[in-house]
Order: sequence, then structure tokens, then C-alpha cells
Amino acid sequence: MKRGFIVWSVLCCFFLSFGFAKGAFAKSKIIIGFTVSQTGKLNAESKEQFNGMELWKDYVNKHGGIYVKNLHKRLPVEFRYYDDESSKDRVQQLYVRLINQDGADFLISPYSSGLTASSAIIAEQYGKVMLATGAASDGIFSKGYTHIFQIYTPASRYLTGALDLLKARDPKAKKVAIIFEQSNFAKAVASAAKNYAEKKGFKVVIFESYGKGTTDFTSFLNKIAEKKPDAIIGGGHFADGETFAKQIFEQRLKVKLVSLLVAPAVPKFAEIGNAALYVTAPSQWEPRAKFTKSTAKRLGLPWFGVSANWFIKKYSKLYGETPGYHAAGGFAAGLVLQKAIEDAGCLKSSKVIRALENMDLMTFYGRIKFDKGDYYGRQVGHEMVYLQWQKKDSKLEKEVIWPRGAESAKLIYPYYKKF
Amino acid sequence: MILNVENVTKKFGGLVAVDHVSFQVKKQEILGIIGPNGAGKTTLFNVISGVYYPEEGKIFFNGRDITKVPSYKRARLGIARTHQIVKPLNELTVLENVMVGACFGKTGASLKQGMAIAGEVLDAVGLGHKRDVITVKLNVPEKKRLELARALASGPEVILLDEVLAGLNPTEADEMLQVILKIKESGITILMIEHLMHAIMKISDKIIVLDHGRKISEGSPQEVASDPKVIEAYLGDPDLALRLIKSKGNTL
Amino acid sequence: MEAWIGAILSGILLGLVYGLAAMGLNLIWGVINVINLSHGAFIALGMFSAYFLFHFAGLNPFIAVALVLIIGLIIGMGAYFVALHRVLDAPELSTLLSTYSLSLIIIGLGTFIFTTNPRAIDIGLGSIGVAGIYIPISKILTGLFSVLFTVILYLFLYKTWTGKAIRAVSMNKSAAEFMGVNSIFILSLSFGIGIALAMIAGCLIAAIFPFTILSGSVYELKSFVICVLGGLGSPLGALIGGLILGLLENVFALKIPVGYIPFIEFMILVIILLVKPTGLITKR
Amino acid sequence: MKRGYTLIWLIPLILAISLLPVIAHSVIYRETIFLILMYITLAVSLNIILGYTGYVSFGHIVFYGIGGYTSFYLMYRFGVHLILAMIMGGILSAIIALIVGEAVLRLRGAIFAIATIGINEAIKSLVTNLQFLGGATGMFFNFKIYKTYGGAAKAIWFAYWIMVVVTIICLLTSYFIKNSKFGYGLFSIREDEDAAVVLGVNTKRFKSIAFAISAFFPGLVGAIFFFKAGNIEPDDAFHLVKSIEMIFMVMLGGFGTVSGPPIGALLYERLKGILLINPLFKNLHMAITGFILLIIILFAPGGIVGWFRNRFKKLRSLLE
Repeated sequence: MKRGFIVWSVLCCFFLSFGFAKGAFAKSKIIIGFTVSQTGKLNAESKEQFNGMELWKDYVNKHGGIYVKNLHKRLPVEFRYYDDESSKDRVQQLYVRLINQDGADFLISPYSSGLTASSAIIAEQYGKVMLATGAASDGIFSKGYTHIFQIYTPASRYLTGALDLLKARDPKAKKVAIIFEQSNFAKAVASAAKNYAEKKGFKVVIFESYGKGTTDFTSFLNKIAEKKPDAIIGGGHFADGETFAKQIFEQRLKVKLVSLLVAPAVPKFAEIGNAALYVTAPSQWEPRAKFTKSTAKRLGLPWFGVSANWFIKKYSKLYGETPGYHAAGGFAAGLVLQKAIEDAGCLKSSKVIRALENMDLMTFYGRIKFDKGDYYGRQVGHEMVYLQWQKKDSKLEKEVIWPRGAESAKLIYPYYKKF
Repeated sequence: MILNVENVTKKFGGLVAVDHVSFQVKKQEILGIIGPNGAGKTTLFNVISGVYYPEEGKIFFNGRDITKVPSYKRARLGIARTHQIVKPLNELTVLENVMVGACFGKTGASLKQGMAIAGEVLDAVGLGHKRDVITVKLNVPEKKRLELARALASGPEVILLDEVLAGLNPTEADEMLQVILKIKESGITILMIEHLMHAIMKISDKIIVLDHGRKISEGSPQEVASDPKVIEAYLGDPDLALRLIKSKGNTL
Repeated sequence: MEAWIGAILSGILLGLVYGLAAMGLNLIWGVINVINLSHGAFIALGMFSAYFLFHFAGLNPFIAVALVLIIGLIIGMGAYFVALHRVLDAPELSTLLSTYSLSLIIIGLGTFIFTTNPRAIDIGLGSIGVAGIYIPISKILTGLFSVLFTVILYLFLYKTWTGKAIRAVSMNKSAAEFMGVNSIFILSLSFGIGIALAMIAGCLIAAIFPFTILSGSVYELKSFVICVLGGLGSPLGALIGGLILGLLENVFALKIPVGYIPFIEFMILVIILLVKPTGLITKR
Repeated sequence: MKRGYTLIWLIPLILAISLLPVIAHSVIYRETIFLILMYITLAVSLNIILGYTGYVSFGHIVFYGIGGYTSFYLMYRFGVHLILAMIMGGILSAIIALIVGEAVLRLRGAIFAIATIGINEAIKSLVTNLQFLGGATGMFFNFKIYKTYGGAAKAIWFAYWIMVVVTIICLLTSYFIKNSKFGYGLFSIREDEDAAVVLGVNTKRFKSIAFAISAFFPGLVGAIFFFKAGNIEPDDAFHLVKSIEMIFMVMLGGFGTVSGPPIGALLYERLKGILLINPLFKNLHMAITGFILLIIILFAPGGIVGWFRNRFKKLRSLLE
């Protein structure tokens, strides 16, 4: 009997270790849950996105919070977040926790399509609205989800611009190498780019992927040296993209255009110096490509939130660097959620979803509008720009070079001009 | 003939460990196998028990060709053995060790039967009081007896004993000899490798002598002991060997 | 043609580094008969040593490597007494797990202290080029240093008394003891040298590729393949194994999708183990 | 051998834990206990080859991945029901174990361990290249799949109950093997394979069967886990670290015992769970795990159960 007692008391201790779920209480704040890649290979981009979100939170709370009509008051915003270590391992577990234990009312996605795809499943399973920022893969929106809304221009439109740009600048360029990271996002981008390239008459001479966390690109560089493509497009995220750009430079590959995902759009990319020069990249948003109230008026759309100047100024002051598109995306996710809650007039998921469905507006980040068809929740309003790292007074600067009409500088071509 | 070894050869690379050896064993006979170190005795046992297949020659057991029959099947047919360097199942209890013999050997007992058989056999070899001890804690003589018990529990027709007497003091060795004789009386055929010369001479019905893998002599203990080839093989000096053989209790 | 020459060159340079990385594993496997599952963790530790020596002491990895050698030797010998000495005669599971637990401790502490953020050492040596084939100078230096350490190790093992004692212990521990060799010292020294080699490899790799605290595992897995390819016990075998792998990744990959390379590598590992499981292990 | 009483407390304990989420109306409990049950099944099944047979399958997670991929593909492509897909996944895992085992079970000790790592990595890189399985980025369910089970929320509960059943079957299997003739054959292989074979144990077949059984359950677990997760990709399915976690749980609880692996799994999940949500210890959990493992290897190779069995002889019949 005594033995039984010991066993059961050990058991009780064990169950206590689970902790307890929080009970319901009167709403005094809006809790937004998400994970951040504070560590790991995605930390550069994720950090920026998080900074953007933090800035939005400060902005909203300074105005007393988000106005919720059916409660007749403004509710301040509170963040609950964990570090996902840039790894999918624990993302689902953490989102379950955010929803059930931390009582998150709304969710924002982690950074990257891979992590978002995992967390989206949890958001769906528990019926929580999730704003997906830093997640461009189209695939996420073909799964029959009804709670996920995308802020970024989807992956299928990422690198098509690079091909248009190449064709416009040098009609003779024909051979393209597509080398991309084995991630949801890069794969989606690359597959779309390949189709587009073939449709536009390019020859895709290399179409290969590299593993996450690859640090040695020599095998691919050898292949490039052998096949002699005119352009290299691809990449994945920051860490690998930066290394790839650096190694292309080290081997002095004679290519005419290098267009990589994500990495060049992050301000930190400048740290590789000359290797960064003339690299181009698609970008969701650039400080030099401004959307204003007058743009909104011209397109007949409502304007919401802060101005680009305000955002750039505040962000630079707070974090000591010019914001890149990840930061803007983070801020925009907050804005969109805020607008949707205000439009819905309550915190109920179904009402907020209705508001998101009907949304079509202009922000400093660009236009926001969601797909209501087969790719429910996918971003259809927002457009991308292209940037290139150029030298201005011996300082590396990002310039917008595409699309026509939005350029802040002309494309410098070919890439190997710098050798 | 319960066991018939015909012209068996086993090579390891260039080394011929067993070289065209033939012999026969009658039921309920004790066959002693002697020879200097490295003569191929243990290899011969390994070939008979199926650890190795011979390159040449055939082995018949109860008239059946078992040359290519795998080891475990030979055990089930009724060939059991002990090892020169004991191979106890260390983390199991003594009883469990013997049960494995009973369950998987010719006896093919169920676990329950196996336990009963193992208990009896352990009593017979004088290890009954240690049945629940973890084997690793036994001393060497006890482990030797355990190996014997394990082989016996499998209900063999032929049992191969590889130096069961080595490392035992004279009293223990005598006890062991009594056990071996008892085994013979119960109708089991015994092949034994032994260095303890007086013991094997006393107990064997027939002896074969191996040297460099070849059988150099065969016959009754007396015939073998007086065969000069044997004595030469042993020491190169016939006189010395003879003296040693005659002086009881010395090991060679 | 240029592409092929370039690929062969970079394959050789990479192969030399792989060979050096595998040498430590090879030595420990050969001498102590322990498969050191903390190999990758020590490679990562070598990378971080290089990183900190570079950023805080201003030493570039090719100079820091001497310090790393000494650090590695001390840590390795210490680790032997902490984690291995007690279980050397236990079943192989014990040594596998005790070295693995070392790896967990190192990587765990490393993650705690350094996080898993990627890092890089840029010593800015630039590239050198002939006839359109450009190779980063740091890569060339890394290759040369790998050769240098192989030669040193070879001379040590074959020309010095201690080295001969190590080889004696690897062949027959009790016979060596009988000859007056202090086998405990030799075993710990061998482990120390093995760890030092792993850390040196890490230090050199850090000069050419970016890394995180988790990067070691990639090189550890490659080292297994190399050890099995090149046979155990000789530094030369590891170097040859490394070269095979380096050329496979660079030259072979010109003609097949790069994605299949790891598959080929691990199939080589499994197949060699199946075909010559004892041959490769009992070579010593 | 006297049958012990291990099952008398073990099965009720597992059932009690399994019912907890229902009693407490807590999804958080369910998530945690799902993981515990999953770990228990993985550890118990690994123990059959590792603890009973003495073969260190270091890449054992490969069977979890194979089961996961097989069933996921069946559900994703052909809409096969979870239970059927899971069984197929388990069976395929077992069959592959038989085939692979035929080759690698000839190897012993550390070489076998390295070979299993090689197999896991080889299969992982193969799957990474197979486009019909989604390549490196794997496959995602369309949420319509969950409609069969009454929506996503119900599907998770369904997966949970399946996991409970699988866990209990796995524990019973482990118990009956341990107390069977087959089990004794395995122990004799573990202790001395050469001795076992001349004692009449068909070691080759025994090893293969043990390997197949210990591959079958991870196959089932993989199927359930990835059904619940909604997606599968090579990095998750063939994650070598999970393999090592499995070994850790077995060693922590007690190598070769019936009750050890479940206890080890339970403790490990809790340890990990508590450490991981603590910002300070989040990154230290690996170091702490490593430290505990080292202590076990050096000072208590029998694990918790082994230690108790040695210490309190009276508990032996309760702790098998």
C-alpha cells in the first residue's frame, strides 16, 4: 500500500509539471502570438521582421491600442513570442502553446515559408487567424486553408521580373542557371521562374537545388563555369545567399546578371563588400520606392497607417539602420491586422476573416488585397521591385532598378564588369 | 556410428587448420582428442558444431549428411558443445543460461519446461545453489560447469567438451570427471579435447591425436600413448614425453 | 576544359581538408578502437576557437592553428579521462554513447553561449587566378596546411618513440604494455591528438566557409565515409579518402545533379561496410 | 521464469495518463501526452533491437521516416484512411528492416551502428531527390483530408487515440517478447552471439525478426505523427538527433527492461518540455541531456530501472 502511495505521489508531481492552461477573463488586451528566429540561420531576416512588428506595436499602443467597436474601447496590443531557432522542429508545438496556453487572439507567422507552412496547419486546426509575413510560397495557399492571409507578393512572381529585366537590357542573353535552396519558398520561386524563363525563350542550363545550411557552393560554381550561363538566379535566404554571392565573386565567374533571393535585400548584405556589388534582388519594398496617399488616391484606394517617411525615420532612429523589406513586412502585417479588427468591430475570427476578405487598401508598404479563389488568402494586390547594389561615393547602396518608372538608378550590366 | 567425419579439411587463407581428418564415433563412446597447441582441435570442434563449413570432406550425424547444415540446426539435431574460453551469457542468471540451452537445443522445451529441466541439470552438475546468481559473478570453474549444464540441458546425443578440466584443481577435476562419466552412462556420446593427459587416458574409450591439422594416430589410450609419432609430436623428445605422460597429474 | 581543371583543383583542395578532418576520427578509431561521435562537435569547437582568436586576438586562422592544436590536445586528453577511460572495456555502445554525450554537452553549451547564428571569418586574402581559373587564396592555404599536418602526423607516428608507442598500442595493447609502454598515457594522448586534429580541421575550415555551432556534424558524417574509404590507422589513408570525396563532390558533380552526391557518399559507406566489414577494421 | 507484475502498474499508468486530456479538458495536455506516448513507443520499440538483442541501431529513426512517408503519400495521393495507411507504413518499415537487416545484421557492434547511420542518411538524401515525394520540401496535406475525420480538430483527437492504442500494443509486445522463448533467444544473442548459435538459436532469423518488429512500431508512430502535423519533409522524418533521443530514453530508463524505456521516455519528454520553455535553459537542454547521459553511461549503465532493481531486490518483480 505504501509503495502505491509513493508511486501515485510521484505521478502527481509529474502532472503538476504540465502547468495549467489559462482561464478566460474579461478582455483587456489583444494578444498576438508568433515565433521569431532569434537564433539560427534565419535570424538576420527574422530579427528585422520582428523589429518591424515591434515598431508597429509601439505605434498602435501609443494611440491607445486598436479600437474594438463591440467593446467600445481601444485595446492595447501585447506580443507573446518564442524563439523557434530557425527550425521546424518546435514551431508546431510552440504555436499550440501560443494558442492554448498563452491565449493568443491572433497569430503572426514565423519568418520563412517553411516555418509558416508548419505553423499554418496549427492555426487552421485551432481556427485562429494568422497573418503570414515573410512567407511568400504560393503552396501554403493551395491547401484549402481559410485562416491564413499573406502579406508578401507570392513566390511565383519573385524572379520573373529578373528575367524581364534581363530580356529588356540584353536581348541576346539566352542561358540561365537557376540554383536554389531546398526550402518551400525558394523551390516555389525557382519552379515559377523556370516555367517563365522557358516561356520567354530562355534556356535553363542548370536547374538544381542545394541543402539548407549549405556553406560550400563550389560544386555549383564548377557547373556554372562549365555551362557558362548568362545569368544566375536563385538563392534562398540570407545566410546561404550571402555565402553564394561571396563565392561567385571569389571564383570570378563571368556571368552577366546575378539575382538572388532575400539576401541582397537585407541591409547586412553590404558586409561582404565588393562581392555584393552589382548583385540584384527582388524586394517586397524598398525605402526608395515610395507609396503615398496620392498613389492611393490615384488608384482610388483607401489609405491606411503611417507614411513611408515616418516608418523609415522611426525605424532608423530605433534600430540604427535603414529598414529592409522584412521590417516593412513585419510592420505591414500589424497594420493589416489592425485594420481588419477595426473593420470587424470585434475579435471574433470569423468576423475578422470577413474583413480581411473585403480588404483592398494602400499602405506605405504598397497595396494589400487577398485572393478569394483557389488560392484563398494569397496576396494579389502587392507588387515587387528590383534592386541592385551599386557604389555611390565608394559606399555600397541599394538602388531600385525595376520596374520601369519606379527606378532610382539604371541597371549596371554586366555583373562581371567589376572584376 | 553416431558421428562420422570423413576426410574433412578446413583452411584459413594459406593455413590448413584441419587437414583431411577422418574418424568415427560410436554411440555412448568417449572420444578423446589430443594434440599440441595449434594442432587444430578446436577448429575440428568448430567444424563439427557448424561454426565453420569445411572446404573438403563430409560430416555425417546418425547417418545424415550435416556438412552444410547451419550451426543452430545441428544443435537442434542433438550436437551440443562447450567452449575452451567460456562463453556464458553474462547478464542472465545461471538458470536462464541453462534454460536457453533447454529451449533451443534438441529438447526444444517451452519456457516452463525449460525452467524445470534447467533446475534439474544444475542440481546434477552441482550449481543448484547458484541458480539465481547473475552469471558474470561466477568464478571460472563454476562457469565451466555452467557451460556443461547448458549443453546437457539441450538434450544432446553428442556433446563436444573443449577443455572442461583446464583451470580446475585436482579435486574439482575429479568431480568433473565423475560428472562426465555420469553423462556417458545416461547414453550420451562424448567428444572431448583435453590437455590433462592422465584424465583423458583414464576416461576415453578411444583417442585420436592431431598435429598440424593432421590425424597422426588413433586407437585405445594405451595404443596412442605408446605410439612414437605421438610422443614425437608432443615434444620432439620421446623419452621426456613418456616420462611426463607417466607422471600422473601433470599437464602438458 | 577550364571548368574541368578548376573543378579538379578545387576538388583536390577540398579533399585535403576533408582528409585532415577525418584524420582525427581515423586515429582514434584505429588506436583506441572507439568511434568518436564527438568528432563533429570538436570540429565546431575548432571553428569557434578560430573565430574568437580572429575577432578578439586578431590572429588569422593560419596562425591561430598552432594555438588550437595545443588547446585541442589538452581538451582531448582531459576528455579522455572524463568520458572514455572508465568505459574503454565496456561494450561498444558505452563508448559510442559517452562520446556522443560529450558532443551533446559541447554543442549544447555552444548553442547556449554562441547561439546557432551563422558566422564567418573573412581574412580578405582575395583570389588568385591563372588562365581564367580563380581560386581563393585561403582555400589554397587550407589545402597546404592540411598536407603539412598530415606530414607532421606521419613523422610523429613513424619517427618518434611516442609515435611508435601509439602504433604499438594500436596493434596490441598488452604486448605494448609488456614492452614498458604506459598505455593509459598513450591512449589519452592518442585521443588528445585525434581531438586536436579535429579542432585544427575546424579552424582551417572556418577560414574558407561560414559556419554555425551545428556545422560539425556535416564533416563528421563525411569523416565516417572517408575513414571507411581510406582504411584505418594511417594518415595517408584518410588523405586519400578525403581526396576521393573532394573529387567526387567537385568533378563527378559536373555531370550529375549535386543533390545525389550525399546519397552516393552514404551508399559508399554502407556498401564498403557490408563488403569489407572486418577487412577495414582489423587492418590494424 | 516467474512472470513479473510490471504490466499491472504500467498499463494502468499509461491509460491514466492517456485519459488525462479528456478529464482535464485540456488541449495542452493532449499535445504533451501525445509526445510522451510517441516517445514511449519509439523507445520501447528501439529497446527490442537495442536492449533485448544488443544491436545498436543508431539510425533507427529511418523506420519512423519510412512509415511516415509511406502513409503520408497514401493519404495525400489516394486519400487512404489513416488506420490503413498507418498499417501499410508500419508493414513497409518492417519489410525494409527485413531486407536491410539481411545485409547489415551481419555487422556487429559499432560497425553496425555506423552502417545504420549511413542507411538513414542515404535514404534521407534519396528522398530529398525524389520529386514524387515532394523532394526536399516534402508534402503538405490539403485540409480537406481532415474532413473524413470530422474536421481538423477531431482529426487530432482521432490521431491521439490511435497513438494510445499503438503505445499499449507496443508495450504489450515488448512485455511478451521479454517473457517468451523468442525473447530468451534474443538475450542470448545480446550476451554472446557465437554461443547462442551453437545453443541452437537461429540467430539470423531471430535478429531479423527482432529488427522488423522494432521497425514496425516506429513506422506506425511516423504515420500518426505526420498525419497530425499535416506535412512531412526529409529533415523531419529522418532526423538523426531523434534517433539519439530514442537511445537516450532507453538508456535513461533501463536498457533491456520492459518498464525502463517507457519511464525513460516519460522523464525525457518532461525534462525537455520544462527546459525548452525556459528561456535560460532552452539552449542548455542539450548540454543537460548530454551530462545525464554521460553519468548514466559511466556510473549506472542499467539506467533507472536497473539501478532500482539492484538496490531494492524486492521491487524486481514489479520492475521488469
